[in-house]
Amino acid sequence: MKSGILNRQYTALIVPIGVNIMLAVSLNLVTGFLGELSLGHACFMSIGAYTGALISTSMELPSYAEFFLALIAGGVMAAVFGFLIGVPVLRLHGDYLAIVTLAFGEIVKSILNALPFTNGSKGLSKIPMYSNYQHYTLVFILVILTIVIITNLVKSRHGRAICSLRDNYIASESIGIPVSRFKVLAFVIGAFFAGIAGVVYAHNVGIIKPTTFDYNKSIEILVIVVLGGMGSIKGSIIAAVILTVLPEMLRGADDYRMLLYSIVLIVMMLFNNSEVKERLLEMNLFKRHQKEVD
Amino acid sequence: MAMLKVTDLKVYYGVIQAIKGISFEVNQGEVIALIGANGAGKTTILHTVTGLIPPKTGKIEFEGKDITKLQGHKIVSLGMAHVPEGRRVFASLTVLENLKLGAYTRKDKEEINASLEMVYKRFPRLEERKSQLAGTLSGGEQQMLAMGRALMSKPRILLMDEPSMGLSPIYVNEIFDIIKQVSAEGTTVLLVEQNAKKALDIADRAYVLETGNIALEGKASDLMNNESVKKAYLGE
Amino acid sequence: MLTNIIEQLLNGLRTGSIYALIALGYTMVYGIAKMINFAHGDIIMVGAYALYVAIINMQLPAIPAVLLTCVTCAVLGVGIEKVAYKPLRKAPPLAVLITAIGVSYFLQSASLLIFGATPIPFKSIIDVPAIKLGSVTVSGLTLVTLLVTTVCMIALTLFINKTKAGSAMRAVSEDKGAASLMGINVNRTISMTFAIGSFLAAVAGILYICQYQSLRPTLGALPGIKAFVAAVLGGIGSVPGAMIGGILLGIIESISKAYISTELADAIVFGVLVVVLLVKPSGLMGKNSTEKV
Amino acid sequence: MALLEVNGLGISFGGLRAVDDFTIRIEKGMLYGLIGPNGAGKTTVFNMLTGVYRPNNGTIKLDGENLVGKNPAQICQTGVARTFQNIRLFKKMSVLDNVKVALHNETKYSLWTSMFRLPGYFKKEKEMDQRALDILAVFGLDGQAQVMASNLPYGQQRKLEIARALATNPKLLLLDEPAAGMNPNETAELMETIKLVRDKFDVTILLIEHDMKLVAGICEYLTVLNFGTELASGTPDVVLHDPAVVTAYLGE
Amino acid sequence: GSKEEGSKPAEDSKPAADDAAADASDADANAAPAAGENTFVIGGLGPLTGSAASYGNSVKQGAEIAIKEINDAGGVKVGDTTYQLVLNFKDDEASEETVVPAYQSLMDDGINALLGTVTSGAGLAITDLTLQDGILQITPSGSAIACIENDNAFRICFTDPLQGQAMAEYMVDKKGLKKIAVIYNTSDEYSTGIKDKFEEVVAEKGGEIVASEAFQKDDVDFSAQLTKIKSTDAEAIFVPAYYNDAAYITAQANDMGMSLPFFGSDGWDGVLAAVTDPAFVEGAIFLSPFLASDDSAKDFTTAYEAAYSATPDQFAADGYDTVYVMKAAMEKAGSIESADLIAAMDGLTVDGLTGAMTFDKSGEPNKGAKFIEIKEGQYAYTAD
Ligand SMILES: Nc1ncnc2c1ncn2[C@@H]1O[C@H](COP(=O)(O)OP(=O)(O)OP(=O)(O)O)[C@@H](O)[C@H]1O
Ligand SMILES: Nc1ncnc2c1ncn2[C@@H]1O[C@H](COP(=O)(O)OP(=O)(O)OP(=O)(O)O)[C@@H](O)[C@H]1O
Ligand SMILES: [Mg+2]
Ligand SMILES: [Mg+2]
Repeated sequence: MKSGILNRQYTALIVPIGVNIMLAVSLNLVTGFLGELSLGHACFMSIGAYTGALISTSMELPSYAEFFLALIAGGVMAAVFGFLIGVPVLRLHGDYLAIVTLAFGEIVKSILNALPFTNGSKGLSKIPMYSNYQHYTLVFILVILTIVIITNLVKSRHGRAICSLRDNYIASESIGIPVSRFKVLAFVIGAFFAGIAGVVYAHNVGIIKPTTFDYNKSIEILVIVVLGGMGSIKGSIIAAVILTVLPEMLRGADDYRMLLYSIVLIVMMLFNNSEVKERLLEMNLFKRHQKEVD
Repeated sequence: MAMLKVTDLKVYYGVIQAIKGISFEVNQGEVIALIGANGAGKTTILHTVTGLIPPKTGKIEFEGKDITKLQGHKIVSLGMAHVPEGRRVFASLTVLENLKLGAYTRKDKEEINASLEMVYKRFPRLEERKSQLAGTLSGGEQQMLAMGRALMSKPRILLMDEPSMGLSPIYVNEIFDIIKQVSAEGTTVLLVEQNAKKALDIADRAYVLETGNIALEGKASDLMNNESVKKAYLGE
Repeated sequence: MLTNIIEQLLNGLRTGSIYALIALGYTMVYGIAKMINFAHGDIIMVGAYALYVAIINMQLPAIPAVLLTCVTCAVLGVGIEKVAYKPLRKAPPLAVLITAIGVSYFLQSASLLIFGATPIPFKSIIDVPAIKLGSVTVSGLTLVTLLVTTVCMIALTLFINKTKAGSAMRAVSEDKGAASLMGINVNRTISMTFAIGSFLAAVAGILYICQYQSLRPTLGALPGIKAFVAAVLGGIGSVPGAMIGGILLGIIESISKAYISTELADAIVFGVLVVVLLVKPSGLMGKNSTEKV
Repeated sequence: MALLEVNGLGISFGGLRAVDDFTIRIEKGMLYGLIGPNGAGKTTVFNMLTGVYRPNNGTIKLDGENLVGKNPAQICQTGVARTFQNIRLFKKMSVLDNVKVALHNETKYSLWTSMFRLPGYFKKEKEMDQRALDILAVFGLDGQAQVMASNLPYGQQRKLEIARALATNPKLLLLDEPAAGMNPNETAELMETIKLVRDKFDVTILLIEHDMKLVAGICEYLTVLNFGTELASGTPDVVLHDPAVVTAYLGE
Repeated sequence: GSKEEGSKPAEDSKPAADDAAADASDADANAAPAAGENTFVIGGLGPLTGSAASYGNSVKQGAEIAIKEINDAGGVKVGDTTYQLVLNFKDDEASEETVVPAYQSLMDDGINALLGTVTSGAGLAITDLTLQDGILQITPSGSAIACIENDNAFRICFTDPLQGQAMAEYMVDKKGLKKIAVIYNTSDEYSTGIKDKFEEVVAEKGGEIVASEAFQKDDVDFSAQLTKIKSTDAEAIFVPAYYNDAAYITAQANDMGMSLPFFGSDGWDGVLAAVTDPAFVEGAIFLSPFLASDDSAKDFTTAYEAAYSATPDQFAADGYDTVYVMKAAMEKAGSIESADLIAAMDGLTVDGLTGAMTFDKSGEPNKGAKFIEIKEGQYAYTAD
């Protein structure tokens, strides 16, 4: 509790920031690198969260073993769902695919609401707090792992194949890239890390409900990815931090909080794509920018 | 007075300078050829003239009017047509709809129909395919459509970016005949061509572009006999 | 039993015709400006409040109030486009999507500040008697909504396909640069798209609150998403598709609530959507992509 | 046995018979030209050969292996690579990466190696870099390796597309109007490059082209397509003087 | 100024209070009120934005009325000190995620007791935190059982199952209804909580649930569910939901010409203001401990209407009562230390707007259920 520089309000944000980074980086793989708009990322998160929570609430293992198991199971289960969603992915793209991801998210939400062991709309509560701010080292490690693995992947032969699909899938096919396999792969890996993020989320908040993971949550993650820049992992990280902290910074504004938040969001998007920013980049940051593009 | 006058034009893509201070003129009734290697900046010049890219500095005048800062659609409605590089037909519209859009700035229904007949006569393939979606035309058919679409506006000046690209030899000849005809009917022509020989054949004057600068200019017949032009662009 | 089925179909038709109306405006902006306008649902909400202000606060008679509402929304739509979307013309489409989400939040929180969170009841301004067909009654409002939706659909189809302005819109949607080479004023065309789209949203907003008779700042969110789904189901950019998609969505929803499970109705509706798209990847009325290799 | 054997190939779009009863045999190592008027169906033939379109009838055999029914990626792995009439590069990727993607099936390492940078990663990546640079060098593009593909001028983009196709190590290379948009000098240079490619990479080449200088200059055998059917075929000096070809295609 | 022993915030429970006061002073002038001399800060948590915003706002406004009343009357006298009450209310968006930093920022600001949360879900996410901080927590309207499981937590409203039980008993025993249809919100734990118990008790009593129809958050069209019920032989419809849902349901039932009697849960309070025609809800009966038009609530209603130009609903009354319960606890404890306040809650009796309630260790407010019937467009307590 004696957290030094940070007060309690901001200490409470450490884990949510980590969760959002994991979510944004994993969604970036699908949206930024594969180039497919996904409106169902929260669905994978919910699969992970529920799987993890069911494990840690029903088992009697030492806490670290239990949490480790929850993480793996949550990630794997989400990846399995990523694979299932991958099937329509083979036939669809663009906005049609986006709507299917949204549909899957809503279907999973409805089913979680109806299954007997997920406790309906009351959700699961009393989930042990294995990943709250007192265990931020653990969360930190998971976040770093996510970032490193996805960054590595993107800069490999598999990652290049994924990026090529974004740029021109007809050309990708023509040079022998098994298009379907890589589309599914991106979804599966993205889902896996979203699942892990879900497990961390569940064990930080202690209660999960189906409504937490509706399309608004997916859109929140998407906002982070796009604001940070599609295909920029560094951008996702920075945007995750900004967008998690911002609402809390606006607390003082009371009634005007959401209004200000929306204005800041619009202004940031406009600035991000404006000539002013281009000028700034041209002036001194040009070299670095160029690297990012490559 | 020159019909189209470009003075000290400089154009940038981000930090890359594509056009490095170019001046040229096109007079009423002339056919002007613009030739140069890949990436010399020919397309960029045409795009700047019709307002698709804003210039950094310089002045563009059309019939005495400063059009440098004018929006693209206003420039076009002054009587300029542009056959863009890469054809850029409206893929999900039919051939006929594409042609009608070419006449967007015109109001006279009768005359539009007359123009349509004229285009069909020049490119019978377009009439055969008038209800096919433009995106499914073959490359050469699309090129004809782009050309026909530009003619539909009855321009006073016609800017063409590699109109012969992707056309079969028979149609290449056809296209140059059409350019000659159009010119004979009083339309001024600014022609960008890789096929420098054919272009110089029909042009009155020409400019040779090298990496954003004008390297040579003069009467087409003179340039045709210029040794360096022969070597660099005519493949002799 | 048969009466029951017919009644449930009519229920579906009622919600469906509202989805359809919203989807028309959605598909309009979506097909032409090539952006998912997440704020469309919130323009419906603004329309609903505008009507409320016109009728209750300004005491206007119904027709001027409706006109005022439509004009307000059209102006708002154009304004939003100018301020929030136009600067992003060259940005990737997803950037505009996010700005649209920002605009949606903005409109919701602004109306929360102005009108408060408590739902405001509002009495329908449309009073058309119900029609009795044998043992079933069709409410007057459903008929009006269907009629309005059909008229809008036909008008919009004719406008887009048969008029010069319509083909200019389609040209702009494909290639703004080439469109400007035709002498088309790209900015004005896009403004017009938003004006029409928002006008349709206003109409939808009016019928929506006449139907459901209650106002709150978040009222546009769910219909907005449903309309998006309907537009995709029908085929992006296809006007008749939007109408069919909307009505179908309403009917599937009501049938699955009635005969399968109210609890899983959403899952079923979305399941049907997924299946339809798997069978017909470009929606019911969507054109297959015209990209030629 | 010929490398490519196509028999009775045909396809329709709606009511339009775009290609009808198309038959061709290409021997290994040949430089073969496919010419014909606009809209004759040349690109469509390429699309059928590479699995983009599925023919309504006919057979395609590469080295005796059937290609009909395979998807484009499988066909590429069987040994057919192509370029496109309207250039299709990975625009947001660097020139080097454009070629490295195409090495996907040539130099392999596992997904785990990718994610965790296991030792094999650096070695294989280095190999790929080297191979890609070698190919780029043939086209004089090695100096531009780090440039984003969309920033290349048109002519170089065409070359990059050929380089990318070659990186898949094809037996048969299909080029759709490689000289379009090039001036005579550039075309002459391209002709040299194509010949060089054929010899150096040991591929068979089938190309579509409207530039008769190129066609006459490098093609060893020609087939002329008109309205989807074969009009003539033979060596260039015969075909290009065939009166039917002259009226339908060459003019004058 | 000197601080008296008893008035010092509990050292262990609010270690950050002093730092927070310092923090607050270098923030801008309008920053949240801090714990300080002779003020007792009540932290509030509830949704002020989003689709549940109306509940949070009602609670906040009700609490503000109470605080103004108390302060105007001189404040709360604890021992020798008189405290002015201050409300520091933060938006939790009814989200389990947002509520945590919101709560922590309250603790940064420094609070003496917590009024909240308004919704159950968010409340569950902070129960352990408030327990660790050892602070008195009273939720005005968090009705899930688990909200007050910890020793430091109490509530003003009924629990969900209790309501379900009370309504089942009322409908079956008092009204003699045997065949009942239910419409509930499947995505809301309040609604499902009541419905589960209700159906259980009805069955025990020999009644029959002839239809149990779900709807989702933000749904506005209930015609499919109603049509389904129409084709059963239901004698009444029970709708455990909030008043805005009830308004849609009753209006649409009316449209369809249905005349079955409606019964509701306490969320129905406010339904009259939400329908366009009171006839839609005529005869409906719901459980509510609060009635704005009742004589007992007259002063409150007048003050509330003057301040917010709206009729107070049950949430507002809950908020109001929460403040008075806190006041009573302070006075009884004779101290404002959290531990003392919590201890004082046991056995505390307060006669509030929502009825006379007595607290015990469990945290539940033992109070009688009252039923309201809508008659001639007015709410009225039922005779029984
Ligand atoms: N959108 C762009 N972004 C960055 N650089 C560009 C862009 N378009 C063109 N360039 C660069 O500007 C220069 C001039 O290009 P331009 O297209 O005008 O040449 P061109 O003479 O028309 O060549 P070509 O014969 O290939 O059509 C080239 O170096 C090109 O790489
Ligand atoms: N997907 C399609 N739908 C409809 N028609 C098509 C389609 N693809 C091609 N066509 C038509 O088939 C014919 C052959 O087209 P193709 O592209 O093969 O011609 P091409 O010989 O390559 O011509 P060019 O030299 O002009 O590129 C054309 O008339 C074209 O309009
Ligand atoms: Mg060019
Ligand atoms: Mg072709």
